[in-house]
Amino acid sequence: MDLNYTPEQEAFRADVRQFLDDNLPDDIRERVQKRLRHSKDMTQRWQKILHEKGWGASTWPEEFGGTGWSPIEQIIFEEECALAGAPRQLDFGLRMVAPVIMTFGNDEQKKRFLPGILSGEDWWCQGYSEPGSGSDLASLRCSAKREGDHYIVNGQKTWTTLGQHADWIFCLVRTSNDGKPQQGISFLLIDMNDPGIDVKPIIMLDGEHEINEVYFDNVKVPAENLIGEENQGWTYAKFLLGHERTGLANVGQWKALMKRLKVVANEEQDGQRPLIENTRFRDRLAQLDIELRALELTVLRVLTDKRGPGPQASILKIRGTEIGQKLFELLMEATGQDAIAHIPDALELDYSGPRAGSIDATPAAGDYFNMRKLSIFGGSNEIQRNIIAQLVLGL
Amino acid sequence: MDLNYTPEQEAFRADVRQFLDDNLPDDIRERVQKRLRHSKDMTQRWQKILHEKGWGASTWPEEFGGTGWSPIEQIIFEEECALAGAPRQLDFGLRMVAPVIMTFGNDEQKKRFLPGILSGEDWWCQGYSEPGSGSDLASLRCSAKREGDHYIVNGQKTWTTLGQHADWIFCLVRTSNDGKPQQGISFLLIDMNDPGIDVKPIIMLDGEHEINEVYFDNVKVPAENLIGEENQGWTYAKFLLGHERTGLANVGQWKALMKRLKVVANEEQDGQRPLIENTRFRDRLAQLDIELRALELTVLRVLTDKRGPGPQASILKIRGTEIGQKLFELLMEATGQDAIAHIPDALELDYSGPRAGSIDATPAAGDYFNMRKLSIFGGSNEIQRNIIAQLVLGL
Amino acid sequence: MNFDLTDEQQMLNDSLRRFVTNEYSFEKRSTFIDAGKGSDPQTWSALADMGLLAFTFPEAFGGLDGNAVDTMVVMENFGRGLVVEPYLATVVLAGGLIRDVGNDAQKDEYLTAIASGERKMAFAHYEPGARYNLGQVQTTARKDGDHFMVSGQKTAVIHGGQADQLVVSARTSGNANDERGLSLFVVDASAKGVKINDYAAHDGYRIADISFSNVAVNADNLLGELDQAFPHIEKTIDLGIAAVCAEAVGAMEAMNEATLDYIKTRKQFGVPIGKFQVLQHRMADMFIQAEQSKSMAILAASTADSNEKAERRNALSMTKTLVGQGARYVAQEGVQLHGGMGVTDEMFAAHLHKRLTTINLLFGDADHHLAQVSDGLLAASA
Amino acid sequence: MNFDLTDEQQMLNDSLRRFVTNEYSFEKRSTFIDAGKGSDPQTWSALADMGLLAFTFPEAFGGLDGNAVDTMVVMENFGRGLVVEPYLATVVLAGGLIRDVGNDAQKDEYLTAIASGERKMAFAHYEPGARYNLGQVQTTARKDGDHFMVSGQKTAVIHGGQADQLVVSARTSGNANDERGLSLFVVDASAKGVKINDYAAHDGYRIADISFSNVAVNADNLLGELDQAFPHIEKTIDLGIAAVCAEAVGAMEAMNEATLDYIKTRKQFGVPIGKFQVLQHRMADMFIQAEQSKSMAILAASTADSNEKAERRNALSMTKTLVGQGARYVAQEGVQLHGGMGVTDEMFAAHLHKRLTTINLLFGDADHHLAQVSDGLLAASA
Repeated sequence: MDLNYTPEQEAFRADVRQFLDDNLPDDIRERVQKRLRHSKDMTQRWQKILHEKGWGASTWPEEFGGTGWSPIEQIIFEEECALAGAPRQLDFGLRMVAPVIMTFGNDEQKKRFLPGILSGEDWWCQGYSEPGSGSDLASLRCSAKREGDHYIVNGQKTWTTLGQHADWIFCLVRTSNDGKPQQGISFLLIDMNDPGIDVKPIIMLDGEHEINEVYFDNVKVPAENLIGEENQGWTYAKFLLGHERTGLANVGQWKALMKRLKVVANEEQDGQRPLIENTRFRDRLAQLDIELRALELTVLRVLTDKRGPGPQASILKIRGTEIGQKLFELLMEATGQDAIAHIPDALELDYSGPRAGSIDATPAAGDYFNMRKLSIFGGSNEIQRNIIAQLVLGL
Repeated sequence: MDLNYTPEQEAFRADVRQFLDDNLPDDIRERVQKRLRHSKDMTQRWQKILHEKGWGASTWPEEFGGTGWSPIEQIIFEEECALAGAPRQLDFGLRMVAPVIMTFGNDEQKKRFLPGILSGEDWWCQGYSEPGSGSDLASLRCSAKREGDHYIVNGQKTWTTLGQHADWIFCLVRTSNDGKPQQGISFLLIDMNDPGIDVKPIIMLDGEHEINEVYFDNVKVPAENLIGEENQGWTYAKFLLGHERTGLANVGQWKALMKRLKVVANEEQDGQRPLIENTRFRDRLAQLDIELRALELTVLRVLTDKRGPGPQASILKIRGTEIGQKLFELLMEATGQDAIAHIPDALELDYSGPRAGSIDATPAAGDYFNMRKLSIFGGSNEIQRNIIAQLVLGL
Repeated sequence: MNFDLTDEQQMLNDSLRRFVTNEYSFEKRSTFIDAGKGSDPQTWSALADMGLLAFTFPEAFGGLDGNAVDTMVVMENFGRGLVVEPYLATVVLAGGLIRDVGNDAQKDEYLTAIASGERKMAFAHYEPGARYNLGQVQTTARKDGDHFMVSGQKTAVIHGGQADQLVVSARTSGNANDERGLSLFVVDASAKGVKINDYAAHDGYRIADISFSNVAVNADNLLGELDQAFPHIEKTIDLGIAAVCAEAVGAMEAMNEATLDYIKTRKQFGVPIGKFQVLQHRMADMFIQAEQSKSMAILAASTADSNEKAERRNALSMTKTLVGQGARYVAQEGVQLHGGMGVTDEMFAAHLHKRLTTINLLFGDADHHLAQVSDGLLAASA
Repeated sequence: MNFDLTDEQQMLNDSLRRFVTNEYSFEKRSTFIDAGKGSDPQTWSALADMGLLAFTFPEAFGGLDGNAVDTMVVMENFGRGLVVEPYLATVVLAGGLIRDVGNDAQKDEYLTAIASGERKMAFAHYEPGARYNLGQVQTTARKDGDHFMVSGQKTAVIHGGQADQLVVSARTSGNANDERGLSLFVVDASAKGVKINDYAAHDGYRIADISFSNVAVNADNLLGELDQAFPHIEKTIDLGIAAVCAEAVGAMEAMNEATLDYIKTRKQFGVPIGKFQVLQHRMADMFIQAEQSKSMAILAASTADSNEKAERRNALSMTKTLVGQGARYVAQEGVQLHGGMGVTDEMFAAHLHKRLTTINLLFGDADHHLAQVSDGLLAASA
């Protein structure tokens, strides 16, 4: 048992840090650190830079162009990226559809889709949820009927995060109504430029456009875009959900945010003293610091466990989202009444108009509101607790 | 809307306080205020004193020898009693079986049973729960078979609080197995001196003997001890549960305990300063003080509501028990490591041996452990939340 | 001891409930907000017509001598419908100050105009870096002949951008954190040297930062006695606390109704999600929080008019703590139980969430007021 | 970075798991406790035979140079079985101090005797009114020829009544709360002037208040350097914290297993109560709490031997906070989910509850340690 990183791991961390120092563009860093509005461009530019270094996919094996890093190296990389102010890479391609393609796709599909994900040229989004089928995913109805060498897709997807930018969508579609609802589902990749696809924005409670509804009206999808076997999509989806949960602990990002929060607590004034001298605020900061440390160690324990992350990963999703939400809550409360003003324009880098309070107040309430999604999306925390109860505890 | 007590109510409060000053025996007061072991004798002596004053039953109508007080007067009385260090009167007779007898019993039963309850001569206990039927009360199996002018009772009751002192037990018994489980239940009064009754102690986690198992082996009970109609006992039991919940808010006792806790926080030392100067401890005290104030006002709102306390009374049970448990938790944490020692003899008034820490430390941990029962007995808080969800919210 | 509304209050409550239900739909409210004016002329004049803007003013100036319980009735209904009119700013805060410390000439000028709906006002008190500390005022008013020259920065001025006049607190003597030495002035929003940054707020209100740069204010516009404003500021903030706590109770009840409705109809796994026991208990806890908050909002309203400072401030801090915590719980769980729908701007629940969240940040958050109660315990034990 | 036990630790773990399961049943434990001796001779000598009492001592004195991770393995198993032997007092606290600051003669005398099971010791440090403040020592040791005369009061001495010798902290210079000026002495429990009030503890342990009235202690019994004891006291308490946190993790896991077992078998309304979603989520949260606590107990064990004081104390305070909170949650919910059975002394869950509760009170409760972490943040920001 040794909770220190090895000298090799420390050297790796130094390399990553150096690379970030040298290559992370200032404007991107500034946007991230000031928690401004993200853009498609910044995500793609950064992915390109990483790709050129050979670090485009920290979680992929080398054979597909990934780094082949160990879980600990992946964590170090993520943490350093977050601390440096790098934008989060796009999960939908790199961590969601890609593992499915690698595991269940055919060689042709691997060759066709993985390079675009790695380079960031292809923007992916997820077509899982439908109106009326949220947590109860298997009840989905969006249909794909085989006609010759195509599927004809009709129906609607919703909660499609960043779908407005997407080139591709990976969808769960119903290819059969026989048997249990889970049995007739297939996993289909669809070109967002196909005729018959319509994307409509859903405005989040922070006023931002981040999620979408996607409508399919007789969309013709080549059968070669089917992953694995028809009607086996549920298996691939469950595989993917496992991958998603581990990532949702988000420790690197929360550590970066905690670091910023400590700075904010020193900068915000509470009358005659800095806020950090307010015992009540500081105690909540300390409590969260402790919980974050416990989460970090639990992530490391799970990732280095030779048995691999099982349904225990649900713990990480639950604690990761709870801690994230509390961090944003404290950031908001730290900036106090200044957080109340809503100045959408001030979320752009070139904004030079008036703002209420400090730069940290500008995104504070909006972020807090937005982050309520953490405990809802990606399998709500209620569903995660069901999973623990049923799969871990056998209840 | 006026949150002040009327001059008449204030005068009433002064009367009660004066009476307590003059009549509450010192030894009893001392036992209560030091949170020592209660005895049957002290409860009965105090009931006798109240009875002589005509205050034996603050919640009863005058026609049965009660005070006929308004809900507010009852609350004032309870609060003053608690603050003065009077022992809690025995609910099982006064507040549980008596309302059932008054409402559903016949004249003969009223004449026979109510006076003994009022004077405190008859000690009552409750025979509801059975092993295997806790929250699911209707599944009870203890049977009463009619044979001539008697019932023959066989079975077992459990969680019988203070049953070791009891002269009488009011029981839910099964008189029929037809229809729904609720339909074959009757409400029977049984003399604890009857042959065939065996009382066995259950030791609580604080090491004290407070609850019991009661076994019935062919116990012959006169049919005239049946309350109301055979097989209608469930109706009477539900009526009674409503009565029980309102009392469980316990605001008077919690206010007395809060008052003591503030004294303790001033007396216990935290190194160079009194504990009350410890911000973290004091904040928890303040939080609880606020919650208790909210509970008190909610009780007053419910009791003065012309529509009467409905299933909303479950709120009072939930918050009352939660706040009580937190009070005992803070009392324990206030005395710190001193609370760890377990000195059963020191719970008697004449104890003069060594004790760990202050007099407040002696009962602190035992009380905390014992009070875990609050959220379990009398319809667990889970059941109370079910009641709110179903009866109040219609879920 | 009774918790009943008077017949007049019951009538007020009923007519407001009708008004909010019939005249202030979620859709209408959105158009009012999108207009960006901080007040809808029709709504505001309807409120004036109902006598609402005068209710708490003295009879001599067109009012009904109403008290904080009346304000509670109003604000609870506003909370249910998330009414974003500048009632709190104009009537409760600025109007309350003029009522409490203004001279007859001032009352005659301002209260009458407020009552008729002609004039809107706001209270500019908090300053950058002061956080929730009421005595932390660095804005100065320097006497210059028959004028005061006001200079300084004010922040988080509720509906400051929509006010015709501002009541401004300024230091006329003493140091930055002294309670003594504060005075109040009525300042024209259009006066030279007044600069207003008017922002939309996340909750649909408007909020402003305002700077004063050598603004000349006529000595007649001094409100109350020189240097003696602090206790009145405290009391006004307490009236504001009682008002927003009542508003929070209305919004919590509305959130509970919306959520209950949602989980009764929304199906997952073939049953309404309200059949899941975990959601039932969560809903029960939301209900408990709202009931407890309501009890405390009544305490606040019943105490806010009192001049017994220690008792009043303690009751108000107790209330703001519990309501702040309850509002947070109900706001968070209400959205959570709405699932994905809860985080979209098209749902009423999302807007209730935002208003409940910002109420916690107004006039001191739950932590701030818990500390007040806690430190009060220490003072009481000394 | 790895979380694996060494092969030796795994063996230790396995044999202890077997021992606790096979030789330390709940019924046996009850008879040991009822005997009132604070230690069962057979159990104690079995532990000695397993080499457990020497594990963390230097090789030169019969030990295996074990570290706090070894102690973690031991205590976690003790926690699972609620072993009430004086291991913490004798080996971790008193033994640890002698190992860390004793001279060779002292080590030879005491460590060897502890290792063989012949001798039990305890650490008498906390004083009445000191609460959890480690520097608050008023017991004095006055030099008198080749003796020190020790006078004062010690409280909450774990297994103080069963110790042959006590390690006693006493002030040899400075004022009551000074960190400098503390020294450690080995004092015979049977020495003249030592008065021990030995109590049963709610958790099955024994705990004592001890007074020293002019107790003559030979200067040879000074442990470590005069006046320099404070950092060693801190470190010993940290080792104690790491030990009881590991014990708490074992007890939490045992509570979770017992509760899971109970709710899977206990039926209400015709189904196992474990089918109720509310209890399922509660059980999931208990599981999460135990897992988080385990992570922190590992951090504590990995840090407790360090001499980098600030980092070590911070890690230990973080751990004690989180484990204290987790223990409270699991203890309370474990009993609650057992329903009426949970509050009876016949259930193992009730005893797990009591031990988990008292662990929070040992060496500083969650509030105390949260304050340490919090004040550390302030220091770091200065």
